[in-house]
This record gives sequence, structure tokens and C-alpha cells, in this order.
Amino acid sequence: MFAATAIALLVAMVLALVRLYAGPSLYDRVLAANSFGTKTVLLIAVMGFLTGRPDFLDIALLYALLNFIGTIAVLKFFRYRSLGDAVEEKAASRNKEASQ
Amino acid sequence: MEFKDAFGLFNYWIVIVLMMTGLYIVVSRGNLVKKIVGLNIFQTSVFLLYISMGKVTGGTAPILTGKPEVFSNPLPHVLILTAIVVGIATTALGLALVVRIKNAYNSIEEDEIQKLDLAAENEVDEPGARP
Amino acid sequence: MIALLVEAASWTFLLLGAFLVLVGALGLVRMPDFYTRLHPAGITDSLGADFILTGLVLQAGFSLVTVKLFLIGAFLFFTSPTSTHAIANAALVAGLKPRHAVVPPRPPEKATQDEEAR
Amino acid sequence: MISAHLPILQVIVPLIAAPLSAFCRRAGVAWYLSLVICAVSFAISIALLIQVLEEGHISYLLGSWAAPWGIEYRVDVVNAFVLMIISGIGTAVLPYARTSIAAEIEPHNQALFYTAYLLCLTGLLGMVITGDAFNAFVFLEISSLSTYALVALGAGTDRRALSAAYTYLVMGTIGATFFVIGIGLVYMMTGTLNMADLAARLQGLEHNRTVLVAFAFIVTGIGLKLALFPMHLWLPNAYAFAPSAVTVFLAATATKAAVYLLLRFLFTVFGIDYHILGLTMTWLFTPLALAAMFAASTVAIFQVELKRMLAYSSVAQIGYMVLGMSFLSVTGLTATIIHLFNHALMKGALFMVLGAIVLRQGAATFNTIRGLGRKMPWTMAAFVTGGLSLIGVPLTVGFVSKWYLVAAALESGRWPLAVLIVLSSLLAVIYVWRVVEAAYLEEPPADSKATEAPLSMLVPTWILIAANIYFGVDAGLTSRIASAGARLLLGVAQ
Amino acid sequence: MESVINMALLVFLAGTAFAILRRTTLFSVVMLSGVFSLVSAALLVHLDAVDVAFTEAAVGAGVSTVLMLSTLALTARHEAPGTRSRAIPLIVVFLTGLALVYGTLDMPRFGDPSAPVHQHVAPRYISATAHEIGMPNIVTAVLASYRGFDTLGEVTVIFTAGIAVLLLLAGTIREPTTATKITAMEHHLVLRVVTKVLIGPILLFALYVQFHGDYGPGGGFQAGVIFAAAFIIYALVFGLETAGNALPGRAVRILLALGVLIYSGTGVVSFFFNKNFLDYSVLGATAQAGQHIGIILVEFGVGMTVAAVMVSTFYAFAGQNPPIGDEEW
Repeated sequence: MFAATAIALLVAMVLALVRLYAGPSLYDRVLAANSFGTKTVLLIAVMGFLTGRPDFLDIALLYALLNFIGTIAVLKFFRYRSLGDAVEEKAASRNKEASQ
Repeated sequence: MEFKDAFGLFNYWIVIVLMMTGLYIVVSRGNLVKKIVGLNIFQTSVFLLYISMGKVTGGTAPILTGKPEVFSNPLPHVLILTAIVVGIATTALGLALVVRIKNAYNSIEEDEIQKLDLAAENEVDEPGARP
Repeated sequence: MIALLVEAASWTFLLLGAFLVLVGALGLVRMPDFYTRLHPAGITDSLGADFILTGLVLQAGFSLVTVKLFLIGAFLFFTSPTSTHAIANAALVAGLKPRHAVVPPRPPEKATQDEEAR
Repeated sequence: MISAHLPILQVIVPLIAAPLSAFCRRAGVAWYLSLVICAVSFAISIALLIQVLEEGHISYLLGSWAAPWGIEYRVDVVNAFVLMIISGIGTAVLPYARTSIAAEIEPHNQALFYTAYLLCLTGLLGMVITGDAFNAFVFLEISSLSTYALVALGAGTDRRALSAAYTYLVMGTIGATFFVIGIGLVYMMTGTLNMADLAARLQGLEHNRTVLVAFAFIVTGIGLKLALFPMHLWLPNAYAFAPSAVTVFLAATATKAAVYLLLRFLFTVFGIDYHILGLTMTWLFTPLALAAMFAASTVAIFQVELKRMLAYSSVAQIGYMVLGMSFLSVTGLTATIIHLFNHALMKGALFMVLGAIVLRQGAATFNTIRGLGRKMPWTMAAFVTGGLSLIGVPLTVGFVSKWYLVAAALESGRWPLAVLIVLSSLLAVIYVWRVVEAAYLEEPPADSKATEAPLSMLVPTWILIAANIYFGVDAGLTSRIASAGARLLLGVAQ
Repeated sequence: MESVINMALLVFLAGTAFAILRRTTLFSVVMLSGVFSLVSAALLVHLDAVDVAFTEAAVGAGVSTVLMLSTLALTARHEAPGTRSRAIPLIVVFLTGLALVYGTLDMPRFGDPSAPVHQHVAPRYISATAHEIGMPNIVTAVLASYRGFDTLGEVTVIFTAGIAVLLLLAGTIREPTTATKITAMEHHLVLRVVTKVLIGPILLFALYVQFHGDYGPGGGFQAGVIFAAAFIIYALVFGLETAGNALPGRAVRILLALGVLIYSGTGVVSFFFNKNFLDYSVLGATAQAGQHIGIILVEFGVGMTVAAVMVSTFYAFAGQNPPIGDEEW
């Protein structure tokens, strides 16, 4: 039964990768990457049970945490173009340029 | 080499393909950031080579659970934990160098940097433009 | 008897969760526009994940593993909606227009996808 | 109590000093700490050498775990000698570095410079002393990472140091990864990482294809680190654009540690009777060494910047060491080991001279050294003596290593090689003469206000020059150690 | 079933590697390299290398993606089309690959229990760990005690990287002037609230991983990365300056050095009991207790140094003011 869930998750991950590859706009790609990450968390959890060693869940928890940080870093990267303190007017000019 | 035999090595062959892809990216691409990503792939696939040599079919992770079980070999895991740290250290240093090169040359393409160096060299034989 | 019941319940949860994740992934691919894709991504993150995790909790019974599963569930409960919100907010602020905007846009060009928002 | 822990103290003392020097805010304090620590590690290496000459070899079990299970330090004549070279040069460079670094590196980086310097020293010492293959890789990486940072610090004066450091990083990491692949394959076939244990278990795997490929990868990986002829592209730029004190330290020690590692793996791990060893020596190492000697020396002749010229001459000198190795005879190996020491002295002194010129003139090129013979008499005199030693004139160390090399060539019956060795020394005459001619026979530009280098730089230079001459005249001690090491590596009776 | 997942993940990896090779937008290259290290972490879990998968996920998907993103923010976003001929690299790579495949012919088959690797040194670790060190996680036992000096080398490597990044980038860090008072993400109320809620559990999770390393997957290095991840997310959302108040650059530099000193200090202590370096058996009442204390201390040193290096590297990268104008962007 775990195998069925694992395969379903693998298929879902492939579909997410399709969107990651095809996604016209950048934000589609970020969304696909984020959902790919969440599915991997579930895959690692299910694989832990599949191999009968459920104490691998730390990795799943770690990955859920990192997936969140990665997404936030990507968004800040595009919004303010620097992961440090960005000056407000620089960000404003970028929106004008990004939306033409 | 009947199929069962070849199948046993299939794992290593794919790891070798990964290694060569990483090496190819490093050797052929001119972009400095791309080279570092290639280096990362090359090193990660070497880690996979080490770990797949330590795996025992039917064995579990080398964490004692009281029950007598077949364990996979713990030694490659220890070596690779150190090698991962070496990999991330090299990546951090390489990226810091890329940022400094961008500040100095205003480009991160190897060909442009070489052009700038040659231009600076035969312009006049001064020791090199200040950054 | 109880064990059989719990076993069956966890299978149903697992299968339901797997089905929902698949539906979400399919929706992510088939949906025409970015904003409509937010919904299926939400399905997999929230409901799909919860069903699978509860299925695993039932399998694991009362132990440290269940605590970890609960932690993962709580963590996903907090981070998934936030990150989906952050992505949607970033897209909107960057000026990515929904495909069929309420305001009548200039003559809707042929079925070109939403413009490249780079 | 202390003498029992000498092997580990050799590495731990600089290793603990590095974080301590990171605490110092001012460069002076960090410099003083590094000087004391280098002197202590030099003393430890001498004590180790004496102890090893008496007892044969020392084995130190880390964490008191038995050899193949824990990590073991095996110190014998060869690596005790190389340890002494590395810590000796490290101690000689520090008083020199004080003023040279102050002039070439941005002020805010000077305190941390000494931390990176100590880490590089730790890496080199740890790499040479260890008896465990993977531990050698870890300390190889410590020394490489700190070397990349030290080379990049040259950006204070010339931005090309950054691209040189980047190329060095990419090629160095590829070399180190090849080395790890080699160790992985050998570990896969034997199950152990301890070098002595590896040697024992490799005996039975004579014609195993995996061990053969492992041998190829280890040799290529260390060859890259060693700047063996076709893989030397990173060396000239790295040595030319690094700060002068860093070039002095690297030219005299970094490639030596890599040569030692190659010796250790070829002769101790794979053993002299490994069937492929003879083939690789005659068909790969000898031609590459000859190519290195001739091609690098000819390129050196046409260089404008003196540092890059000496860097190419280093590539040629490494060709000599590899040539000595390829004779597979006791005299050949003695030539290689003794040339490790002699080359460190020669190149250390020559690069120190160039550092003094850079301090006074801003750059060391053929038009900035015009007429320096009169302006900086002591410095240029040191250059002349070092140049003579580079050529191999009698009464200098260069002559001793050339002597052993020619003897090994004649002994192996291939006398044309002896002729080629002497011919390549003539190439060295040309580029040394170009510098001497520019310095002494040409008139200094009217406005040149070059003055003699400061005492703190002249004294270390002249100490190395004096050692150049002393060990040239009385080569008894060094040749005794080198031949003992050669016999040990070849497993010939002592 | 096992080998099906194995094969699927390996093919996944090869596909991602080829995609990275072909993509020219550097942003998608960075994201794909995050996916690459994530899938390799999943494969490592499948190959029973739990600690390694933990570290690879923490490093590959977490730290290196954030570092690469901050590098991209400071440099360019597109890779210039290659002008150089692809012939020589192809030949070199093909020959190396061929040599490696030739090398695999005599290798023991994948997962073969009678391979020499499982006969010589490893069996002792598996059998002796229970009574010599008394710790379920054999990998941590071997990492910290049997081959403890390798891990000291590892800590020194990460310390060297921290010092090198400081040497390279400390000069051009932009002092937070008043102009940047408007920290980023000012009006992202949802993000700020959620991050405040999450920082606590993340740090708690880091400490759990640090001290749970003896019993399950985890240990100093992974804990250090998670600890740094908490501060990175705090700096991302609340701005570098507020994060600087919480963990100032000077304190990070001291922690950087302190971790290495703790590790080597634990080793030096055994000199006074006339034992070899890094011999923990003298630290406790019995040899086994000593090993426990030694390993916990050593892992603590690793965790401190790794966390300090990751935070100081992030501060160095994020603190740079982007030199390129907006038009190039």
C-alpha cells in the first residue's frame, strides 16, 4: 500500500517537474518547485515506512523547513534583487520594468 | 557478462554518466557560476559512487536497533559526510571569488575576462589595472 | 478486530491522500493560467498532505514517530499556505495579470499564455 | 611526556593557533603569534627528524584506536624530511612577510591573512604526516582552500589575481576529486584506508582493472595538484599575481607536499613491483618530465614579468623531480628527494628577492629592475647567487641535485637523458642572464629612487642564500637523509 | 520494488543534470541544482545513508541554493552563449568516462554482501560500537570517535572556508546606512507573522538534531546548518540590519573560531591523562561514559563552527551592494 502511495507521489513529482519546465512565467516555476518540494517531503515520509525504518522523518521535517526558506529566498531575490536590505525606490522601479 | 551481472553494475554506470556530465559542464562552459554548479554535480556524483559501494542488499541504515540485522557499511557514510563539507566549502569560496571578479571585471564570462586581461597587458606594460 | 479496522482506515486515508496529490499535480499542469494553478497546488499541500500523514499516523500507532509526523503536519500547515500566498502576492505585485481579467483588456490576443513576466 | 606526542603536536599546534589568530584584531599580534607557532612547529619537525633517524619510523594512533580502524600517523625519514622543509620555509617566510604584506594587502585583511597562512601550513603538514589515505585528502583540501584565498588576496595590487585564483580553484578541485575517486576505487577493492594496510592488501590484486583505473586517477589527481607539465596551466598566473610573501611560501612548499604525496602513493601504496609502474615511468613520466624541463624553460625566457618567469622555471624544476622519480633507482629517488629540499631553498630565496623589488619598485618586470644592481646591491647579489644555484653551478645546492640526477641517468644506461639534463640547465642560464644583464649592465633611470630592501626582508633572504651555499658545499647531511628515504621507499635493505 | 525506485531516482538525476547542462538562464540552473541535490538526498535515503541524506538535503537544497541566489543577485542572470569549440572537452570527458567504465568491470556487483568493503574494516565498527562506545548510530560513533581526526579536519575545512569568504568579501560589505531604513518585506505582514511563529520551532529542531545525533540521523554539522537556516530566514524577512542586532557579525566571528577550539581542546585534554590525542575514554568515569561525553562535546564544536560559518557567509553575501545597474537586470 505504501508502494502505491510512493508511485503516486513519484508520478505527481514528474507532473510538477513538467510544470517547472514548461511554466511560461517565472512564478509558475516557483509554484511548481514549491509543490515539488512538498511532494518530496511526503515521499521521504512514505519511503521511511516502506523500508520499515520510520525514524527517517527528521529528513522530511528538515526538507519541509528548507523548502519554505528556498521559496522565500527566491521571491525576495526577484522582488528586491538582493537578499540583503534593498532600498525601497530600487524595488519600485523594478516593478515598473518587470510588468511591461 | 549475463544480464544479471550487467544489471549489478548499472548503478555505477549511471553514476559515471552523472560524473561526466558534471565534468563536461565545468570544462566546456565559460560562465563562472555555471562552472561551480558543474563542479557541484561532479562532486555529488562521486558521493553517490561511495555510498552505492557501501550498500548491502537487504541491509538497513547503520543504526543499531537491538535486533540483529544486516547493516549497510557505515564507513563510506563517514567519508562522504566529510566530503560534503569540503564540497560546500569549495562552493562558498568559488561564489565569493565570482562576486569579487564581477566587481573587478564587471563580467563573469571567462572569455570576456581573458579579453580584458589581454587588452590591459599589451596596452602598456603597467602591472595591471587597479580594481 | 480493532487492528483490522485501523489498518483499513489508514489504507483509505493513504489512498485518498495519494489520489488528491495526483489530482493536484494534474491540475497544476492542466490549469490555463498562473492564478488558477494556485488552487490545485493548494489541494496537494493542504488536504493531500494531511490525508497521507494521518494515514501514516494510523500506521505508526502511539510512538515518537507519530510525534514527528504531527510536527511535519503542523509545519506544513504553517508553511504551505504562507508560501503559496507569498508567491501569489509576488506575482500580483510584479504585475502578472490573470488571463481573463475582469477589466476588459485590449482585444484578447489568440490563446497566448499570460505574458512573460521575467 | 611531550616527545611521545610529537607527531600530532606537529599538526595540532598550527591548527589551534589558526582560530586563536582569528581573535586578534591587529595584524601585529597575529603576526607575532604566527611567528612563535611556526618556530615551535619547526623545532618539532627537527625533533621528529632526529627521532626518526634513530628509530626508523614512528607510528602514532589517533584516539588510541588500532591502525586500520582508527587513523594512524606514520612518520619515516621521507616525510620527516619534507615536514622539516615545510615548517622551515614557513618560519623563514614570516619575518619577511611582515613588511611585504603590509605593503601589498588591504589593511582590513592583514589580520586574517595570518589565519589563512597558518591554516595553509596546517594543511600541508597534515597532508604530509598522515598515514591514512582519506585523511591526506582532507588536509590536502585545507591547504588548497587557504591557498586559493591567499592567492586571491593579491587583488589588492592586481585584479588578475582573482581570475588566477578562480582558475586555480577549479583545476585544484578537479584534481582533488580525481584523487578521491582513486581512493574510493582502491578502498572498494581492499576495504581499508590505512596506507600500510592498503599496500599489504593490494599485493593480491595485481591485474585487477579497478585498481589499475584507481592508480591512473590518483596519479592524474596528484599530477594536477603538482602542476606536472600538461596540467600546469594554473601555476604561472597563481604565482605571478599572488602577494609576494604568498608566492615565496607556495613556490617552496605547496608543490613539494604534492610531490611527496605522489612518491608515497607510487612507492609505498602501490609498491615498486606493481606491473604498471614501470610502464608509466618510462612511457609517461620521463617524456612529460623532459617536456616540462624544455617547454617551461623556453617559455620562461620570453616572459616580461619576473614572477611569472620564475613560476615557469618552477614547472621546469618539477620536471626534474619527476624525471628523478622515473628512473626507479635509488640514486634517481635520492635526486628527487634532495631536489625537494634544494628547490625549496633556491625558489624561496629568488622569490624573496622579487618581493623586495616589488616592495621598492611596485612591480618586478624587466624595465623596473633596470640598473638595480647599484641601487639594491644586497638584493641583486642574492638574486645572482640564487640564479647560479638554479643553473646548478658547483658549490651550490642546484649542483648537488643535478649531480644526482645525471648520476641516475648514467646509472640507468640512458646517457642521452644526462645530456638533455645538462642542456636544459643552459636554458636556465639564458633567463638568469637576462635578469643579471638588466640589473647590472643597464643604467638605472634618472629619477629612480630605489633604495636597498629593509633589513627584515634582507636577513631571511640571505639566510636562505647561505643555506643554499652551505648545503651545496657540505651536502653530506641532506644526501644521507635523501638516500635513506630513497632506500626506504624502494624497500631496498637499509 | 527497491531497484525500481533506485533506477527511477537515478534516471531523474541524469535528467536534471542534462537539463542543467542545457539551460542558459542562471536562475533555472540554480533551481535545478537544488532539485538535483534534493533528488540525490532521496536516493541516499534509499541507499540507507540516512545521515548523508540529511546533510545533502540541508546543504544542497538549503545553503548552496541561498548562496547561489545571492551570487546571482550580485552578478548576471544569463549565461553568454559559448563561443569555444566543444570538441576537446567532449573528447576529454568521453575518455575519462571510458576509463571509469573500464574500471567498473572488476567491481563487486551493487549491493553484493561479499564485497571486500564489507569484510575488512567495517565489521568491527558494526560489532564493536555497541560495547566500546555504546551508541546506536554507528555512523556518528565512527565519525566522532574512531575517525575523529577526519572530522577535526572537516571542521578546519569549514573554518577555512569561513575565513576565506571573510577575507574576500568583508572589504566590500555596505555599512547599513539610514537610507536602507526601509527593510525589505516591510509590508509582508503574513510572512512576518509566520516567520516569528516558526523561528522558535526551527531552533528547537536544530538543538534536537544536535543532541539526537547519537541515536538517529543527525549530528553537529546538520544541526549547525539548521541553526543557520533559522537566522537566514530571519534576515530574509526582517532585513539584514535587524538580524545583525540579533546575531552581530563580531559575535559570529568569535563563534567561528570557538567551535574549532572546543573540538581540538577536547582532543588536547587527553594529553594530560597521558593518552593519545582525541582519546575520549579518559573524559568520563568509565571508558564508555568518556566516549559519550567526548562525542557530545565534539559534535557541539562542529555545530557551533558550521552555524557561525553559514551565518557569516550569508551576511557577507547579502551585505554586498549590487554593482550592476537595473538595465542589465
